[in-house]
Amino acid sequence: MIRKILIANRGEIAIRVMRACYEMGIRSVAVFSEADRTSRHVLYANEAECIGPAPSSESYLSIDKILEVAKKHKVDAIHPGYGFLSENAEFARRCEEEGIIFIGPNPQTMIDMGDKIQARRHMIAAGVPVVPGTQDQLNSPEEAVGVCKAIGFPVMIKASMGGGGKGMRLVHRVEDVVEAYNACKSEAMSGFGDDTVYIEKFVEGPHHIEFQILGDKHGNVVHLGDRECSVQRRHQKVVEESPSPFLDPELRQKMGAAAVAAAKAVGYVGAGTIEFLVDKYKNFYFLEMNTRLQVEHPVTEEVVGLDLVKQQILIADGHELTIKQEDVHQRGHAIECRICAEDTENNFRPAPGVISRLVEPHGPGIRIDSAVYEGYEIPMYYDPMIGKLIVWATRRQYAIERMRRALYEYKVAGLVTNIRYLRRIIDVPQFKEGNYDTSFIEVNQDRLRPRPGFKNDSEDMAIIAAYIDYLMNYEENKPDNINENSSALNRWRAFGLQKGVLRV
Amino acid sequence: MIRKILIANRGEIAIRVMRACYEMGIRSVAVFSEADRTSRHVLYANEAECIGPAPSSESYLSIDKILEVAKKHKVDAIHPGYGFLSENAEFARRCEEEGIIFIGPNPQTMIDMGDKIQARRHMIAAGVPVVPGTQDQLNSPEEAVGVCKAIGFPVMIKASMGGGGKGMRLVHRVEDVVEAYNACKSEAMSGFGDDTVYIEKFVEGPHHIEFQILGDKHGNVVHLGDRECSVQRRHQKVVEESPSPFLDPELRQKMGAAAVAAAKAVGYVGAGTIEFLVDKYKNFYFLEMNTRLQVEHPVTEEVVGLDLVKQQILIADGHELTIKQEDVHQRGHAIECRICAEDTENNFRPAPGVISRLVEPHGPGIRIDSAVYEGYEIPMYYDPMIGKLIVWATRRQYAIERMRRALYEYKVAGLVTNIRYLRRIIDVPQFKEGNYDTSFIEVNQDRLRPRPGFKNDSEDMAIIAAYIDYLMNYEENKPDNINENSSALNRWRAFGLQKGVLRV
Amino acid sequence: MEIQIGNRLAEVTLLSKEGNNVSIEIDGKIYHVDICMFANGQVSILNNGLSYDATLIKGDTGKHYRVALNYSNYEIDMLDSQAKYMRMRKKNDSEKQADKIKAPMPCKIVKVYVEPGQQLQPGDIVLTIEAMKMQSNISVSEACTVAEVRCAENDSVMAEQVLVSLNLNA
Amino acid sequence: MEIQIGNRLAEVTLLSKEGNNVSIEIDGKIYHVDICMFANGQVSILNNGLSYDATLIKGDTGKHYRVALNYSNYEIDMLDSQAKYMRMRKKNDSEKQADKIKAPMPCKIVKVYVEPGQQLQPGDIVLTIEAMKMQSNISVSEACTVAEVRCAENDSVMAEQVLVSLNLNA
Repeated sequence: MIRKILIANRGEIAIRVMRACYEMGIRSVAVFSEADRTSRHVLYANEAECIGPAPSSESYLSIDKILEVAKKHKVDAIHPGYGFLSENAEFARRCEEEGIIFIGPNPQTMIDMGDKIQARRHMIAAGVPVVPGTQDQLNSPEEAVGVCKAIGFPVMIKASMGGGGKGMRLVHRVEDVVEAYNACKSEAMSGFGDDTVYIEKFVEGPHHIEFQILGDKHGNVVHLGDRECSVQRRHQKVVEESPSPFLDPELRQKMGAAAVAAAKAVGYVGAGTIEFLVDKYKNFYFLEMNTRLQVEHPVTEEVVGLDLVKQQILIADGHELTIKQEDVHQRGHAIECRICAEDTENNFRPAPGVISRLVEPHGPGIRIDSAVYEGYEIPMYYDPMIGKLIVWATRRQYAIERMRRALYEYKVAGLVTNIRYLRRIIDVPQFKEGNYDTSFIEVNQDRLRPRPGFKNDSEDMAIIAAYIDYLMNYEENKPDNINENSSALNRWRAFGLQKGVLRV
Repeated sequence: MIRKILIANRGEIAIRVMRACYEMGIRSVAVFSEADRTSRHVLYANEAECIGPAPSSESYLSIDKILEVAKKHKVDAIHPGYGFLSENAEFARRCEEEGIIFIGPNPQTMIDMGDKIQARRHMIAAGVPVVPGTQDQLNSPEEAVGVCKAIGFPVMIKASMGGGGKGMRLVHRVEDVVEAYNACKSEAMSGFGDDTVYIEKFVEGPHHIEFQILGDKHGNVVHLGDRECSVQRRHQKVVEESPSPFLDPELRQKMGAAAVAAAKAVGYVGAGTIEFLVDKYKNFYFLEMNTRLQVEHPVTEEVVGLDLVKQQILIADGHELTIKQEDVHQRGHAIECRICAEDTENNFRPAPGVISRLVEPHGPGIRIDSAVYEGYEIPMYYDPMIGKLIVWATRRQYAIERMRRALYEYKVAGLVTNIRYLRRIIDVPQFKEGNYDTSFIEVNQDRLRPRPGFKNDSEDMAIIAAYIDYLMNYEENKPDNINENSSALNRWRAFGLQKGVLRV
Repeated sequence: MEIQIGNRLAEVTLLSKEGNNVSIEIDGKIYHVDICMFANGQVSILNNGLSYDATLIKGDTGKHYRVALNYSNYEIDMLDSQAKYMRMRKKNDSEKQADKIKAPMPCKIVKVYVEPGQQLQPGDIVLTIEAMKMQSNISVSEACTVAEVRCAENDSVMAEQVLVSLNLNA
Repeated sequence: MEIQIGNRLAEVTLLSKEGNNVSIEIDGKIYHVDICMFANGQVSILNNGLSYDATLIKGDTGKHYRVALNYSNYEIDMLDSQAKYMRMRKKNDSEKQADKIKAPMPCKIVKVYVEPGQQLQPGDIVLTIEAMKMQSNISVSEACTVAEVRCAENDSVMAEQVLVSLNLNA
C-alpha cells in the first residue's frame, strides 16, 4: 500500500499532487533545488530535501539524486508531475529496479509512444486513424519527393524524436521538398541527436483536441471526454476548454472509442492523453500520446467530477478502476487559462521577479492551481507559468463570463504577467462563438494587442494614485522632518486609515 | 432590464452578489459604513457610497440612507443579502414605492412568513406537516396547561415573533408549564415587543434539514434539494452539508414536494428556504421559512450546479425559470464551514483584529466565499464570520477528506479563529459517520476541546522559531549595531534568502 | 537562555549559525535546522528532512510569542533576566485584582455601572462591553473603590485601553 | 507639478487635503477624491461615487511609477526640476548606444562572444542570455570597442547588473 510519495517536481503541479496525497492520508516528500528553498511545494510537504543547484540538469533532472532521497525517506512511490522526468523511460526503469512504484505507465509504453514513427505503427495496427503519410524512415531526398507526391500537398516533414514545434517543415510545392527534407534532418540531428524524419499530410484548419484516458493494471480503460486545446502560441497551449465547442456528440463518441483503442493497443496503465488533429471537415487523426498528467487536466476534472491525481495513485497501487465508461458524463463547461510571468507586449519575454501584490479570484465556479504567494520571488530558472485559473459553469457562455470576472479579480503586481492578454483572448468574437482552430492566435494578432488607452477619468485616477504616493514619500524624506515628530509627516501618514492597511 | 444593482450589505455576501453582477454585465453599487472604507466590497464594486457611522443602526439598517444612494446612483434593483434589511418587509415596500426592484419576495409574503403563528396556519392549509401543537394564541396559563396535556410532553413554548433561540422554553412536566409560560411571555415582550406565545410538541433527536426553493413571477416553483444544518452552536449553524446523510431518497422526495407546496401556498417569488425539523423516526415538520438567500446557499450551488444569485436576479427581472424539477439532480457532496474570528477556547468570545498572515486553500473542489485579505482589520461592529469554506467531492467521505485538507491549508494569523475547532468537528466519529442531530455539539463537547499538546519535536520547532526571531530583533536593536553596517546585523539579515521573503 | 512554553521551562542555547543553517540545543537535545523567516510572520523550518510551516505572532514586548504549528498553538516567553524579574513580581500579584480594568479586545462600551468613589464588592459588575454582536460583563474579583472612570457609554475603545482605574483596599 | 503619463504631459496641483479626502486639479479639471493607500501598493480611490482599485509599482528613483488600473497599465513620471534636467540630457543621448550593457532581467549568461579590446560593428551580438527556458541575444547598435567584460558564461546575474562596458567611438 502506498503510504508515502516523493514528488519529483516543483511549482503548481507539485502542490497539486501533494493535495491529493494529503486527502488520501499519504505523506508527501518534496525535493527542491537551491533556488526553491522558499517555494510553496517545500513549505507544503511533510518532508523536504534539497537535491542540488538551481539548474534543472543538476536537480530536478538528476535521477540519481532523486532516487537517493527516495530511498533515504523510504517512499513507496514517486509522482513525476509533468515536464522534467515525467516522460523519461530510464527514470521509470530505475524506479522499478529500486522497488519504488513509478506513478505512470511502464517504461516500455513510454518508449513506444515517445518515438513518433513507432507510435504511428501502433495506432495503425489498432485501427486508429493517423494523418496520411509514411511511417517508414525516409532514406533519401528522392524517396521524400515520391512520398509527398503520393499523399498530395501540402505536407509536413517531421523529425521522429521532435516535439514542441521543433524539427518540422511545412511544404506546399514539390520543388521545395529536397531543401526542407535536408533542413529538417540536420535540425533533428542537432536538436535530438537522431535524424530520422517522416512525412505527413498537412491538416487544414486543424483543431488540437485531446482525450483523457485512464487505464488500470487489470486491462480496463476508460476515456474521460475531450479537451479543446487549439488556442496555442508557438505550439504552446494558452487556453484550454472541455468539452470542445467544435465536436458533436457523434464525433465525440467515435473519437473517445478511438482513444480507448489506442490506449489498449499499448497496454496503457495510468492517466494519459491521446492528442488528435481534427480538420475542418471533422476528420480526425492521431497526433501523439502523452504518457503523463497534462497541465490542462483540471478542465476534465471539473466537467467529469473525478480527481485524476487520486486515480493515478489508486491505479499505481493496483486498484481496479471503479468507474465504467457509461458512468462518465460531461456536466457543464470548464475553461483554463495559464497564468504566466511574461511580457506579452515584448515578444512574450519571460518576466521573473518578486510578487509584491497578489489577489486571487474566489467565489463560485473558480479553481486556482498555483504555487505563488505575495512576497514570493519567481526564480528565473524554470517555466514562466506561475499558476492556472480554471472556471466551471453550466454552459460555455456562462463559463466565459465567469472567466472574465475571474481575470478582473486576479491582480498580480511586481512583475509582468499575461493576465490582460488572456482577457483579450476570451473577448475575441471567434473565441466567444467557439469557432476557432489552431490558427486562432495568428489570425487574431491585431485584436490581441493592447488597445490604446483613451483619455478618461481612469487616466487621471492613475495620476492621482502615483502623485499622492510621491508626495507621501517626499514629505517623509524631507530633511526638515527628521527631527520633527508631528506636522507634515503625520498628516500624510493619516492616509492609512487602519493599522492593517497603513502605508509607511 | 436590470443594469445596475445596489447591494445593501457588507462582507462576503456583498462580494458574492457583486461577482454574479459582474458576470451578468450588471454594474454594482456598494454602500459602506465609516468602519468599512477599506472593506473588500467597497474595493470590488464599480460604485461606492458611504452611508454613515459604524453602528449598523446608523448605516446598514438605515432604509432612508440606502434609498437615497439608490436614487442618486440610479440603480434598477437592490439586493439585500442576508441579515440586516433582508427580511424587513418595510424596506421591500419602500423599494416598491420608489420604483426600485427589491430582489426578494413581495412584502406581504415576508410579513406572512415572519409571524410564526401565521406561517403555521398557511402551512396547515397547504397540507404541509407542522409540529403538533396550537396555532392559536394562548390567552391564559390554564389554557396552556390544557394544550400541553392534549399534545403530550415534552413540549416547547415559543414566542411567535421569536428567533435565534430566544423566547423559547422546553417543558417536560405539567407542573412546570405555568412558570415557563409566564417567563416566555415576558421575554417575548421585552425582546420582540409582542408577547404572543404558542405551544409545540418537542421533537426528539431533531435534525435541522432545509430545502432550497426558487419561485418565479409566473407561478413556477422548484426545489433544489436539501441541506443538513444540524451542527449548531446556540442555534447558530457552524457546518452545513448537502445532501443530508440522514435522508433517504423517498423521504427527500416527499419533503421536496412539501417544500414546493409550502412556497406555492404563499405565492413565493425568489430564492427561499423551507426549514424542517426531522425527528429520529423520520417524521418531518415545517419549522419556518427564510425569505432570503441563506449563508449556506453555496452547498446547494455546488451539488446542483446552479448559481442562486444569478437566479435571484433573473427572477427579479421577470424571467421565467428555465429549470424544471426533473432536471434538478444532486451530484456528489458539498460541505461548508463558517470561518469566524472567535476564540472557541474562551466561550466563543469574538476576536476582531488585523489579519497579519492569510493563506487560503486552493486546488480541486475548493471554494472560498470571503471578504478579508492580508492586512485587513476586521471591525468589531459586525458579525464575526469572516468567510466560508466550501468543498465538493464525488462522495461524502471524499468531501470530508478534502475539508480536512482545506482546513490544514487555511492559515489566518494576527487574530483568533475557529479553524482548529472546525477541524475537530469534522474529525468526530459521529460526524464522519453522518449520524448526528442538533445535539451534536453538546454531546461531543469533550471531543471538541483542544487536545493537550504532547512534548515532541513540533514543540521544539516552535521554540526555535520564536527564539530565532527574538535573536534577530535583539541583534538588530543592540546599541552597538547602530553605527555598524555589516557584522552581526547583516549576518542575521542573511536569514532572508530572497528579496520577497526577506524579513527586516 | 530559558524559554517558557506552556508549562514547560526549556533551556535553549544557540550553538552555531551559518547562513540559514542553525544548530540549537534544547534541553540537551541538539537540532541542526534550516530556517527561513518571512515578513508576515511565517517561519519555515526543515529539520532532519521534515518540513514545518509555523506562524509567529509577536507580543508587544518582543518577548512573548504565539506560535501556530500544525494543529497546536504554543504560548512562548523568552525569559531574559529582566523578564524573570518581572515574572517574579507578577507571580506574587497574580491572584489579586489589578488596579486598572483594561479592554480585553476592541469593543464598544454598552453600559458603565460605577462612578468614582463607589465601593465595590467581589463579583460586582463594572462594565458591559460589546464586540461583534456579543455582549459580556467585566467584574472585579475583590473589594475595592472606583478611582476614575475613563470611558463613557457608547465609546469605542481599543484592546488594552484602560477603562476604569481602581483603588485597591491594600 | 508636471507629470508625464504615456505621451501626455499633465499639469497637476494639490489643492487641499483633509484626512483621506484630497482635492487635486489636473489640467484644469478639479477632482475631490477619497483615497486609501495600502502597504502592498494597492490604492483605493473613490471619485464621485465611482470606485477605483489601482496597484502602484514604484521605480527605483521614486519618480517613476507603473499604475495598473482596470485593464490598462500606465507609465507615469514625476517631472520635478531634477528629473526634467536628467530627461533633457537623456533625450539628446537616446539614439546612442549606452556605454554599459546591463541585464534586462534576472538571467543566466549562456554565451559571451566578445573580449576586451575587441572592435564591434552595429548589430554585432555581444551576449546570449537565458531566463525561464527562453534565450535571447544582446547586440550593440553602433560601432564601439569592448572595454571590460564583467560576467562569465554560466553566471547568474540580477536585473540591471552591468555585464559589459564599452568605449564608444565618440
